[in-house]
Amino acid sequence: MFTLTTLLEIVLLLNFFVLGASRLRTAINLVAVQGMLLGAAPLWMEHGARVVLLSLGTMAVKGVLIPRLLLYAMRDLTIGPEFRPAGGFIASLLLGAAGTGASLWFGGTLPLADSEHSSLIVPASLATIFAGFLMLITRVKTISQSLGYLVLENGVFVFSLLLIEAVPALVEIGVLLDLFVAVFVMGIIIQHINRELDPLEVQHLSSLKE
Amino acid sequence: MNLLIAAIAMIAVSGLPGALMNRRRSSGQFLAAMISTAGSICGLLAVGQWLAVGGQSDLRIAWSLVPGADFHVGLDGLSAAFLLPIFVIPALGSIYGLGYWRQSEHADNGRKLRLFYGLCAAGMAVLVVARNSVVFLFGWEVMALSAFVLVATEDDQPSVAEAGWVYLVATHAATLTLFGLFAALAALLGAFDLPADGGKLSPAAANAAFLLALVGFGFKAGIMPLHVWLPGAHANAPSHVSALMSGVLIKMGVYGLLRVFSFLPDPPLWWGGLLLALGVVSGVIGLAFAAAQRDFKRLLAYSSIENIGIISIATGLALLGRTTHRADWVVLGVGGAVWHVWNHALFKSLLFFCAGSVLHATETRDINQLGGLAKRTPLTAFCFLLGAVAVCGLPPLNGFVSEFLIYVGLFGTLGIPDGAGPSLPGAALAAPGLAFIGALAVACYATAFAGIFLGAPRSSRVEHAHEANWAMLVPMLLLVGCCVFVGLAPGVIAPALDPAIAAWTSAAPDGAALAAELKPLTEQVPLGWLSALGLALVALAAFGGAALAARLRPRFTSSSVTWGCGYLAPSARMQYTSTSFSEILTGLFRWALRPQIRRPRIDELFPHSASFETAVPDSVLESVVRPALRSLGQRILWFRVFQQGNVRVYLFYLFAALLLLLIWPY
Amino acid sequence: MALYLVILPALVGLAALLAPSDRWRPWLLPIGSGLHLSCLASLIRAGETVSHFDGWLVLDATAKVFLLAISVLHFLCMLYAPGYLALRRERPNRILCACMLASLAMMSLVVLSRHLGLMWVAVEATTLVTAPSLYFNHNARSLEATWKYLLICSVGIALALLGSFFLAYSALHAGLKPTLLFDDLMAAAPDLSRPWLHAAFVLLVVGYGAKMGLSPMHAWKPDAYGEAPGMVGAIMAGGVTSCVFFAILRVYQIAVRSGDGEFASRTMTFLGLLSMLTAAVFMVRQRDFKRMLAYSSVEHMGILAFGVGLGGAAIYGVLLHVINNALSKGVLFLSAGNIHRAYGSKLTEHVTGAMRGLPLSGSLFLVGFFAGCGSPPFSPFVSEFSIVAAAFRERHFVGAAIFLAALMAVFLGMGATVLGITLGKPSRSPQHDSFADGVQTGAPIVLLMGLVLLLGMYLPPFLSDLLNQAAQSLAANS
Amino acid sequence: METAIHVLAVLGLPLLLRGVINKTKAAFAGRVGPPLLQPFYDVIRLVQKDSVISQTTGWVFRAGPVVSLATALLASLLLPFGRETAPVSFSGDVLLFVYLLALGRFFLAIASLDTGSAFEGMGVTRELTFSALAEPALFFGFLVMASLSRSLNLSEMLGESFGAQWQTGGASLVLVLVSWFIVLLAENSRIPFDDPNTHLELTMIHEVIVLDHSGPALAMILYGAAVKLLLFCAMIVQLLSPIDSGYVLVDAAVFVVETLVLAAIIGVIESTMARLRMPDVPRLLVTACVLSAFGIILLPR
Repeated sequence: MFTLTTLLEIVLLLNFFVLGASRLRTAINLVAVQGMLLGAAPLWMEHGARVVLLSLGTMAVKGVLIPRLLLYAMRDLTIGPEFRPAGGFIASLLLGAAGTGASLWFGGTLPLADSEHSSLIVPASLATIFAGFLMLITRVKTISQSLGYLVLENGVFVFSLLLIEAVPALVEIGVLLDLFVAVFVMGIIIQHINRELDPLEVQHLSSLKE
Repeated sequence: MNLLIAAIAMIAVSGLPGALMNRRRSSGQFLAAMISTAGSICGLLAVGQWLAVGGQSDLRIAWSLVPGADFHVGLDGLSAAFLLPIFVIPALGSIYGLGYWRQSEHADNGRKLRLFYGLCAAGMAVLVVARNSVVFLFGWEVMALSAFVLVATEDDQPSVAEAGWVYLVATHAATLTLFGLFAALAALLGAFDLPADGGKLSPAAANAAFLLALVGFGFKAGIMPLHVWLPGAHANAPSHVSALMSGVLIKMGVYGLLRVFSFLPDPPLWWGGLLLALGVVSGVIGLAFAAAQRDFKRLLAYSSIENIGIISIATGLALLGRTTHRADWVVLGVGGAVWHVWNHALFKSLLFFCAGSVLHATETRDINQLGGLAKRTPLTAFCFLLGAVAVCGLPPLNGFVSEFLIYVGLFGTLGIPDGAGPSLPGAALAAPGLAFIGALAVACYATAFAGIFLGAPRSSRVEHAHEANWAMLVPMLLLVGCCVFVGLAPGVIAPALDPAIAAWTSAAPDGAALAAELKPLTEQVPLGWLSALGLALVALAAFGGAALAARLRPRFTSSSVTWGCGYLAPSARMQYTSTSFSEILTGLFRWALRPQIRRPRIDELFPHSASFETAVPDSVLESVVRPALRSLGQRILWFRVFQQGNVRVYLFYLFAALLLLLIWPY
Repeated sequence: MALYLVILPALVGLAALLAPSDRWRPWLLPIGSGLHLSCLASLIRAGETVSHFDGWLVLDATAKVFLLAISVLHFLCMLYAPGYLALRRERPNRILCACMLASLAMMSLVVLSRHLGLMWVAVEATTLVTAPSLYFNHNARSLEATWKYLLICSVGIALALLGSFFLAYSALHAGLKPTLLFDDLMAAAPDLSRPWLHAAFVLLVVGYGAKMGLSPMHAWKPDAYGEAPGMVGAIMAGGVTSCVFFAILRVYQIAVRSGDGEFASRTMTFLGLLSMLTAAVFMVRQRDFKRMLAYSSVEHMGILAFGVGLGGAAIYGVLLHVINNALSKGVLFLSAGNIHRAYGSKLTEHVTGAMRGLPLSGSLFLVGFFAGCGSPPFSPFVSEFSIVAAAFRERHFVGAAIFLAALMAVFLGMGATVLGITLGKPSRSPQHDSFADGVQTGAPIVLLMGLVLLLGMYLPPFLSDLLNQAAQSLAANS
Repeated sequence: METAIHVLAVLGLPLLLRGVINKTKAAFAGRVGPPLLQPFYDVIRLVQKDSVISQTTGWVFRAGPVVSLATALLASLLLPFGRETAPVSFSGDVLLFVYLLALGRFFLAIASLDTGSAFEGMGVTRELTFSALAEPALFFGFLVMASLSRSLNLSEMLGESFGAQWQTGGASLVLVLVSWFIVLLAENSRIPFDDPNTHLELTMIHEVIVLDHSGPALAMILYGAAVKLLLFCAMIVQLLSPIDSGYVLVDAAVFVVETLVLAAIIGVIESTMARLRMPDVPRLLVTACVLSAFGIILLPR
């Protein structure tokens, strides 16, 4: 049976795929899938029109709008879509694995409120956040960094499943809206960077320094 | 009190009307001088009235700024004593400025200078009457920052900007130390009062407060080795600003020292001992530096350090008096310190005015380019000579009187008069130090005076020199008059010191007993004899002078060139310069002065023309502070590897901070 | 009524977005901001605590203090804006104007909201609306700066979201109804689950700390402030940071109330002192004076954090310092902007003699520097001195000593740069001679400076009442 | 009576001391030497002479001799001669005594520098530096005296009740004596510090200072310098003399004899020693300081 735990396991696996994806487009699509899955997750937690709406909204934003936006932003990328993280894919994957392990262990040690839901929520959230951080820290390209940010946000979203009832819809909508606008603004900036900066500079983006 | 506050307000705004006027018009400067003088007269009247009538004089207004600190000002003996120079020197300086810093000649900075000249003086007055530390800090910083603007008046010259910067760093270090001091005192005592009730301080806290005060106020006063800012600032500021700074501003450090020491409980012996030692070091090394300077304003500045050393000796004596419960040492120590503050204000301002006059006439500060000015600027030369005699502490002028007090106190530590109480012979060792200071001062000032005013002109700058105008001469002559008057009639002045001594003593937590034993200053030192002998000296010299003049009438004299020991073509360039005058002294103090000497190597039979150069920069600044800061700065630059522009690294910091804080408590 | 504080600027911002003319659009800025200020003024005059939506939006004394600082600074910056934008005709200003007003709305929302979730939404919104205004200059450097700002702050704020959730979960874990309402959390604080709360505090402090610019999360600051126009820098350094600090203050209160106070206080003092030292280190031989101002902002955030960590008597000083920091940063950034405009460079090697070349802005920059360094009679003195005094009172001697040493080091680093710029012979490149001090670009700075000076010598009764109320409520709550 | 004797001593003794020194030196050199009263003749002759004055000089040049003489004379009133109180005596007069001499030195220095001659500059520099170094030695000695006599009054420090102090502080007094004797030689420009008879201006100290003075001005300087010599001699004599007869005239006579003997001793030293190299002078003066500083350490407590 497809439980929340299964879903979260898939989300965890997707983290590794994203970390290992060498093509930017693939990575974006993988994050989109992750977003879709997470969008569906609240349906396991609670029932009612509010949750359905929230779920739909999340799916739309995380699974459709944002990936489309990013794909649009990389549309006129001049250099090839392949990218190499700092330290290489293997190291990044190994670190991701280590981080996931640590998260699983750490999440296990945290005192949890007795919940009828999956016990994987907290570890999955931490692991996804770690994967997001890993992408942010190791990926060179602006787009993959914003992907890292998305993964990070996904991790936070996983945790929010525990609090579905506590967080009012208004706030959820606000969070989603903010996320969307954030990525939208990032997309615009990325586009400008690609258009105005010379590709070599884009690699570093570190002319402002001491 | 109202009159006093009105006076301070008038001085504060004295430059304002002029600042709003057209920069080409000169009426602003007259207005400034008039308001400032009127304010000062009001202030003097107020202080004089208080000294004559006495009484409680306090003003306390609720002030919600810093919780627990009202706006509280008031007068006591110590405040009154320090107000006097504040009401004399700035007013004279603003009059002097009419001639020295004409608006028509300094259109771009004259207005600014006058605005901050008044503010600086008012800041000093406020800090002196402040009765809590917050008001004190206000006055203090207004003074310090205004003085920065004044020092940096001609900031388009690199040396001026540099001097301003060094000053600023030193003054801010002082201010922050005082922040620490007053904040700690307020925290420990529960109130911002000044003088505070120090009885509650533990010995450790009192020691800490003593050291903080010594550093904080020592920076401003210029006690070695905290004097680093002083020579540059005094030399590069316009001369009436130098007069204000040297004459009054650095004394605010002295005021702070006296004020804070007054209420610290149970001074241990080492406080007084440390002050004596610092005083002797400042005096001797300060004068060694002074003697080695070519720049006469730097020379005067180093001599200010020397005088601060003398004042510090007196302060140490007063503290020793409190430690050992010897009321007579307290009287002589505080009395000597405050009186020397007055005297230094008079003669050092006079000397800086004279220096300004020379600078105005010749446009150089280099003694080696001067000489023979006495013929062209006789009045300035006369004023400088009297100022020099006074600053050397020679009778019959005022400098001698205050040093006399300090000497009597220092000799007193041997147990004189007999049976008056415990003795402390170690402290008396400062007396030979003071004597050495005096003798060095004679050497330094005799050669400086001669280098500037006597002999033959060493450069063409002197040829075109002109005597100062009356706006400059009047303040100078007034100050000469004050120096002579104080020197010849010290008994008239001395009673004004008694309230200061009483205020200092009774502020101590255990001061009541000691205060009861205080005797008036006039009973402790034979000031009558000093004036009698001073007058006798004047009379004797006048008589001798008249006799000699009679024998030197043109009928009996013939004139010739100076005897050149047979050399027939002497030129003015062959005269001894200030560098040569100081050569022996510089050599003796080489270990402290670290002179920079560039001498040519001469190894041929017929050497080509060569040049020889020496300079004595401030060794503490140039050999210690600057290199230390530079190397620290260089080392700190290493930290820039943390900010190399890579956003991924920055994100890693975020992650690291997170992890660190999460695991910190475990 | 308090809602207008959010709605009015937002509406005027919308109008600015729709307004067709680059020429008169900037005049909407002072209007929107002025409406905000007058609205706030009437609310303060009314004196009561205003509450909306079941306590979601509350205007209490603390909020009034923060809003006052933000609003006054914003209004004076907006007064400056038309003059500045008139000089920048080459750039379309539609986005900038809309964003400036939107940021005011969002800042007000942060301060008003008592729901940590809503607060988070508003904080992120301030990031998003300020990002385009950073990018006003549309060049490679400003692009890079905006990117860094956006990324670091977004990540930080994402962490803060996690922290907020942790906070809610801590209530759930303790068997209470999960909530993000501040008042509920405060009421339940002693019962909240400690480990979760602890983690929540760290996440929130690091996350919001990134936005506020506490070291070591401050790295975006020099880049962003260095490339932003002066008035944007002023609003960010004085306004946005203040409102984020407000958010941290809320979280800190909960942590203290819950009994985790010692750790929270140590964290704050540590981060505060670290920020001050970091600022000092990076100010040494700083060639770029706008970056230097950014580090100065890091320093002042450090002062605030340190003061909060001390607690007790320092809170008054902290609240006052929020106002003082806002005003003095306004002076510094606006005058630095003028100097930058006049000389066409923000590097010390190209800019000297600003006091002569640009008398008003140069002098204000210098005086602003003195004010920022805590010299009396300028207002930051009062707050900084109160904080030092409180440090001694709390027997935090080492902290106080480091605090003073850091102030000295900052003075050394900053002073060398500031004096290098302001003193000396003017070095103006001829092509930029078109800029001169004028009423529009000068008067707002003079007003700001006047306020700094005034507050340094006299605290109006209404303000001191407000500060005391706020300090009391914070102290009572913690 | 005492005052009259004092004044007479000030008027008569100084030049006589010079005469004695010169006579002693002549005796050592196997010459007859000038008459004992030759210094008197010199001064009288000079007073009668016309002056030659350098064109570069001004009023300072003329003021120097006057002030230096006036200060020396005034200072002489403060010092006790013999066992009597000095004509002017008050607590702290010791300070005035030293500072009056310093004032004289100051004015003589600037008067000399007024000529603008490099030689005179050289001499003044040396004189002022060496005096500065001698000053602490003098003061350390005064500290010892003040401590022994519990007084700041020269007449009590060096006067009346002096014999007893040799018993309490003899060790200190010996050191002070040596130190002051060195100071005497230095302050009065005697060998080994300065050679009054040298003919090379480059090596002179005092003589080069007065190089351009002539006529009555030079007479004043000569006389003033002689008074100064008397003062320093008197200090040492007062320190040393054990005799206190109680009769004014006897004491005065003893004092005169003692000073003349001291002058003769100076003459002997001048005849038997060579002058020091200039760089060695400060070393000797610092030694004098250290000696008298040790005097303080050895004081009975």
